[in-house]
Amino acid sequence: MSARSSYLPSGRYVPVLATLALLAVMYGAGALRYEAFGDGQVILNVFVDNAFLLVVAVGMTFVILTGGIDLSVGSVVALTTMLSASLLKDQAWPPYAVLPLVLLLGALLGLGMGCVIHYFEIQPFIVTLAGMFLARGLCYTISTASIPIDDPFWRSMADSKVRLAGYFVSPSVLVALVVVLVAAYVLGYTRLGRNVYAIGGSPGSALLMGLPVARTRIAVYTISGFCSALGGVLLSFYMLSGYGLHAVGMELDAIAAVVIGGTLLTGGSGYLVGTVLGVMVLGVIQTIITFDGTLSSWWTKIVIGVLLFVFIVLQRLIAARGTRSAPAAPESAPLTLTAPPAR
Amino acid sequence: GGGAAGGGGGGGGGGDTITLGFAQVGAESGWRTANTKSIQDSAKAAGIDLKFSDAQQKQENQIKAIRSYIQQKVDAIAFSPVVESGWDTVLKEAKDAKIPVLLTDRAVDSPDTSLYRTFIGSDFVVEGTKAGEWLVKEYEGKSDPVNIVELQGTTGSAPANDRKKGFGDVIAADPKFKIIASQTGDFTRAKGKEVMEAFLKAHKDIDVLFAHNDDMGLGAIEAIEGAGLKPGVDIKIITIDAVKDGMQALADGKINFIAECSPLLGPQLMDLVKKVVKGEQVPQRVLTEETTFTPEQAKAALPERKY
Amino acid sequence: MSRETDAVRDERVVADGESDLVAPRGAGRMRGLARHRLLWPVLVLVLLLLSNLIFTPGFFEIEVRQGHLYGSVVDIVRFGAPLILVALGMTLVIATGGIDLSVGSIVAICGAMACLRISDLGDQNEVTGVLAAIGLALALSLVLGLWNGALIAGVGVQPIIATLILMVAGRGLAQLITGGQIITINSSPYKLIGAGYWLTLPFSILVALAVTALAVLLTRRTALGLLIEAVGGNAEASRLAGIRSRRIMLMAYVFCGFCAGVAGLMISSNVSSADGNNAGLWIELDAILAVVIGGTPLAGGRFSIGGTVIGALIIQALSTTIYTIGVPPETTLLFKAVVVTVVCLVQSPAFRARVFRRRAPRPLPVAEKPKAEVAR
Amino acid sequence: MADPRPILTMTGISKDFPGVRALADVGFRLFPGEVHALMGENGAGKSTLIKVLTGVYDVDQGEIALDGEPVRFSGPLQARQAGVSTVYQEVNLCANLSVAENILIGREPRRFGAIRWAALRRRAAELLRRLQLDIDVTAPLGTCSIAVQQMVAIARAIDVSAKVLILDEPTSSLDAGEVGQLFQVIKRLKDEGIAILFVTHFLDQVYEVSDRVTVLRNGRLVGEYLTRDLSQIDLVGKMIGKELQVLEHLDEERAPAAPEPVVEARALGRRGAVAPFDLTVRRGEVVGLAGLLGSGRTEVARLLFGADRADHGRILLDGVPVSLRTPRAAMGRGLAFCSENRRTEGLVEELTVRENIILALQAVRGWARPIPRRRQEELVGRYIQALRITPADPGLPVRALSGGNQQKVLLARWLITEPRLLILDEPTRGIDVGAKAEIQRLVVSLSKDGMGVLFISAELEEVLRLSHRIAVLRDRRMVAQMVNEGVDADRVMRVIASGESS
Ligand SMILES: Nc1ncnc2c1ncn2[C@@H]1O[C@H](COP(=O)(O)OP(=O)(O)OP(=O)(O)O)[C@@H](O)[C@H]1O
Ligand SMILES: Nc1ncnc2c1ncn2[C@@H]1O[C@H](COP(=O)(O)OP(=O)(O)OP(=O)(O)O)[C@@H](O)[C@H]1O
Ligand SMILES: [Mg+2]
Ligand SMILES: [Mg+2]
Repeated sequence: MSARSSYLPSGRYVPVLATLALLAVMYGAGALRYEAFGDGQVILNVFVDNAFLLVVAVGMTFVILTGGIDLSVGSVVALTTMLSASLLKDQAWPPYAVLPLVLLLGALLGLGMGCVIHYFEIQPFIVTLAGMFLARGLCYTISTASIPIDDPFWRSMADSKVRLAGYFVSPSVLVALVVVLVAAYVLGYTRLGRNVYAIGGSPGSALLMGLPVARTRIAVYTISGFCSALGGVLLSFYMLSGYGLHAVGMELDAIAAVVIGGTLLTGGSGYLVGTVLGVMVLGVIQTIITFDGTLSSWWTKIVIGVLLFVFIVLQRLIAARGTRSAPAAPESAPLTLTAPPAR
Repeated sequence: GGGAAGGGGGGGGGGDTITLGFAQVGAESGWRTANTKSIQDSAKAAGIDLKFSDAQQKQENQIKAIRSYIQQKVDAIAFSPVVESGWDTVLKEAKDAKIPVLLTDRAVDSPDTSLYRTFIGSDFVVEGTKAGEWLVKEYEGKSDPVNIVELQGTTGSAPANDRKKGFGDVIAADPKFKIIASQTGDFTRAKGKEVMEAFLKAHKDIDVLFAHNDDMGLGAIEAIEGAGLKPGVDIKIITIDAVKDGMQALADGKINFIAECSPLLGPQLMDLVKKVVKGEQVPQRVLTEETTFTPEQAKAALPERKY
Repeated sequence: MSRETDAVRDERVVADGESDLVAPRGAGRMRGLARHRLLWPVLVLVLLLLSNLIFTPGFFEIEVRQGHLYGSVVDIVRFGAPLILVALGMTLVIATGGIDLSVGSIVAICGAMACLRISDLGDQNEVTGVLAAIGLALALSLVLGLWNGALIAGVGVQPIIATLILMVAGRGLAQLITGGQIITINSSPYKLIGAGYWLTLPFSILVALAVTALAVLLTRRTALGLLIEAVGGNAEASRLAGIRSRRIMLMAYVFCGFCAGVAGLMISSNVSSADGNNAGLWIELDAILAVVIGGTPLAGGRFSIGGTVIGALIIQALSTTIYTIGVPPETTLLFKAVVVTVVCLVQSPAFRARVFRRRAPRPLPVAEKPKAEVAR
Repeated sequence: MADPRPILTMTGISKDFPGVRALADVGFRLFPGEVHALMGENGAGKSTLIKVLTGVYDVDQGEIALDGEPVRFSGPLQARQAGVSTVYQEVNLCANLSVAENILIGREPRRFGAIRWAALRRRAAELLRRLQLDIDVTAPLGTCSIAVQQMVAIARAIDVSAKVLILDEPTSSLDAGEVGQLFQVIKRLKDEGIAILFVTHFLDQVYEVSDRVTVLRNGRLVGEYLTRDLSQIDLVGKMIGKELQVLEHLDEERAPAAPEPVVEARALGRRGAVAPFDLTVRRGEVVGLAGLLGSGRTEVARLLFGADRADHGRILLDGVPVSLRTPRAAMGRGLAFCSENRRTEGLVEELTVRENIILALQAVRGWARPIPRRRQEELVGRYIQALRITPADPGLPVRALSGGNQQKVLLARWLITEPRLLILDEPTRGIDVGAKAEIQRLVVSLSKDGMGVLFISAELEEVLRLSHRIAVLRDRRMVAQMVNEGVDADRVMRVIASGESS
């Protein structure tokens, strides 16, 4: 009786597998075309250069899985760098006091937005947009100029390299990986994670099923706020400065990474692996562009767009083929990706 | 197709072709595009293989690009820092890889000056100062209060911060100068016009407009004309940059004074690159030749203005 | 109260919880509902305008100068016109359950295209040449809209990512057209669109009015509005009811592209120049905000054109307020954050229910209360 | 046998929706170890009472006491924690999660906070087996038919160690077999002392399981009765508020069908959905589809309508081969399909009753030719009256209607398109006795006027009563077609069971 659906479990991984395959193809093409691109360090550099984006995108994944959106992440990142820099430099606070404080603040901002979204039933888009203005505005009240960080701890985080077999990554990459693993565990193996998927599938049903909708919804925005703050800390390791104009537009990068990874913006469907792949796709595209080095500013943008286009369309076509709804009808889009992690 | 990195066959010139990695800030303004073009053209002229990347106004993208240049083992790296701070890590990596770094446009604030070989560019504070000095001179001997409105660049950006500071410091000396309104116009004509229209409605007695770049000034001119006033006469206008359209307006008398900020530092940069790669000694700081323009000077300079 | 709506509305986030109240769409009550739905946005707009009086006593003065209507309030509508246009297109797209991030790029491309053509003209004041340039630019905007629509309705890419492609590449295209420079033109017929006057009225206001009327006609005089709402509300049910949902979505994106194109002409005409990098930068965020403030839920399924227009005016009034009362640039964003939050809270029925429940159980009498809040 | 002390009492409950008084001073008692049926017409207020009880809606007035303690739940979560387990009327599950998760989410087996997926699957399969359902529990719920989903919802509810179990129309899509399974479970739970509140429109089911009946009418309490003291006729009389001439008077003769076929399917099929089949519907003919849950009836209907694309065979309309690749194409040729899942495939909940009713007709006309307002009102008004949709306000958003009335709205949508072939997939789901008879009468009269009807229902009696011919499906294969003369339920069941035509 269950023979019918026996091929479904594999179908649900098709989008992620397609993304992975396409990513490999893209990397291979780059390696053929550009010398030194095939060097493994290039891939590691993608992580080194995008560790903060990865962390932010992980938080965004939670939010998007519930069907929400968080536009405030970029600003919260900037605020974190600014606040850390100003506390370290101007107030001469020790790092062990600054770190928890900024992380807490990010989480609190997320918590606040989550509460407003849930209790006052205001669309996440507006609430987080206001949060975006607020955080960015707070940056400027601290200073409009950039503040350098020369705290020894920050410096050591920025300069030290974790070496493995001739290659290296920054400590931030390790932090990001831990975040990814923890988040994957939370999404796949805890009640909170499963509630996130349930709410994304149907908030009304989740409520009637007796799931803690309020708690979960507020939790995801808190998580996203925390991840943004952590991303901000990693960015401040990366840049060794705080600046109000850091991470402008990062929310779009994060959303793009999540969505490219196969998560549906309407919520309820997607994997964290996808998000990691999405970040890598963006990173590899960027690396290809810099390796090329012949593109003018506008051709850079056009080529990014074209690569993104080719990637997305191929991904979509492969996914449509691999799952059961044959034609790529927009209304069938949810179907092809409606899969929760197979358990 | 992407050229071979460093070394290799080389062109007809004899020795090895120099590969220069240049990480541009972006293409956010005509000024910046002219800057890019100058660098591309003079690299070609100097026979230098240029690897160019556009960071789209993001520091992290610039850092990524520099890191990829290190990966590609270029002979030298040049870049215009978006921000002063935050370059130490990646510059250290470059230093470890023994790749010389040149800064254009503005400096970085790292205490370790061994991280870069030289800096070529303008000083935004000086530009603001020049604008302020002209104003002080213009109103010398008069004691009536002078009401100034200011169109700032993008909030938080270095040119905006520095030009504001340079200008502000000069006019602060005389209490008759009063900035009655100051708002960001994001360096664009559209915003400049919109903000100026609002200023004109809110303040009836504007004497001087100081715009952080020509484009905002040009937008503001339209607003002033729309309100039935004569730009340059009813309201004196000072801007910075001296792009072609701005010079035209200056020549037409719609702008009264422009402090130049030259984007054409390509040739100077290429010279420096060659020297640095050869291991010659270069000065720590090279200032671009910049001047100021009054309407008469603008008329004279206009025919040769390329950007 | 809140829990109630929560369960009832299910998937869809209802922006105007007011529609819970009877929500009559019956013939006679239609107007009553519209007034009710728009009550809060209108109130916010009025308050915002009134608050300007404190700082600028002559704020509401309107005079005729050089045969032109001249005054701050006129300015708000005039400068808001491009935003109104973009937001109108965005409304229909959002109503189908989509989103269009590429409007800013379309704005830039169309402005650049028109200015490029005009700058190539021997005589920039020649009307046919200018019209041809405008025609070409608008045709381009339709093509770009079609591109978005095809990706979304045809290939089935998620709207946000499909339009992100054009958002990124489109900026590049615009700069490619302008060669990275600002194209300055000097064409009085072209200048009419964005900065000109006709019968003492700013021409841009008339254009915005015309396109708004077009949108209303298209959606409410034909069945398009109903079909769009059906597709946005439940795509699968609509398909089974025989609606060609792909075609409807395609039309929405094409219309959105067209609106952005007109806005692009207007913006470039206003300053007689095309700036490939900065024209329409971040306008998509403002447009979406306008749509949402106007009471159209982002999840799609219901839309209000009147609300969108008011939403766009609120945003523009906010900017003007910031300029006139002299909020320093460093605190501009904080100010915006506060206003946006207050606007949303005041509009939220759940908030009103929680805060004003005891004092005023019915929504209408509450009207007095938030006024005090916003004014300060 | 009932304990003297009620486990649950609701007194003086009132609930207003804007413009509608859904409940007015309603009282209700529930005793441990009893099955209590809550009865009433569509829109009487049954679901509202349940939602008020479990805290989905705030109650405007009145008291609720559980176990003698006054309670006021803040929502289903709290109600569940207090021992009130509920299956709401519409299937309220998450289509994107697996079947297993839907059953156990919120109380997954865990070790150190980590969900034990293997145990979860095992437990879910076990629970479904208690309902004699053997399906792949890892499949996403969205791929299951509505009936399976209903079973899953039931499995979810009966798993908890609850004091009170509430089932709001759990059987509306189930056929006799599943209902039997459910009732066995219900009886077992009842013996364990659990109080069960049960809502249904099937009178037989009321008499089969319930001990006590409470009747609501128009949001008011009519009375509470012991089931055995109340005759069917009396019960219906109390529900609709007047003495009733016998309801089931549908024995007016079926008119003979015309010979010319409207639609012929030749070897039509789709891989993975239903094996190739032949089927003909003639003018004025009602063809019933019989089969068990998941046997492929819905799939047959969807193929005919072009909702799914057939990959085998062809369709002939009036003897001419046509290509029906989309619903739109099918509608253009006079087909109509009223789908079984009104929530996800039928209604657009945010739109009003009027808009929902005219949607299909408008879609056929295209966007450029709107139906004039007056014509809309006339059409909508006619069907609101004919199907007795309450409240009779075409301006209400359709989500504000009770489940049964929503179903009527969906039906009205297709009736106004005046199709030549009307495909009805479970059209009487959740519809009250009176309206059901009305709809059946409508089907008969439509077919008399020459319309072909393909009728699918989980209620075999209904199929037998209405159809000229019956096609039987089994395991996604059409195994038999028989002319409905002297055929009875037993015979059909035998065919379904054996898979052979007798
Ligand atoms: N959210 C709501 N908003 C407005 N009115 C509502 C809402 N929910 C229910 N109603 C109204 O309350 C009344 C009772 O509805 P309810 O769903 O309780 O009926 P019911 O007895 O369950 O009917 P059915 O047998 O059709 O399910 C109906 O008139 C309905 O229109
Ligand atoms: N036992 C089952 N196992 C797996 N999937 C099933 C099962 N039953 C139904 N489904 C799924 O549900 C969908 C609808 O099933 P189908 O159309 O065959 O049901 P039906 O004959 O209309 O019966 P009913 O609607 O009463 O369940 C199908 O797509 C099928 O994949
Ligand atoms: Mg009900
Ligand atoms: Mg079925």
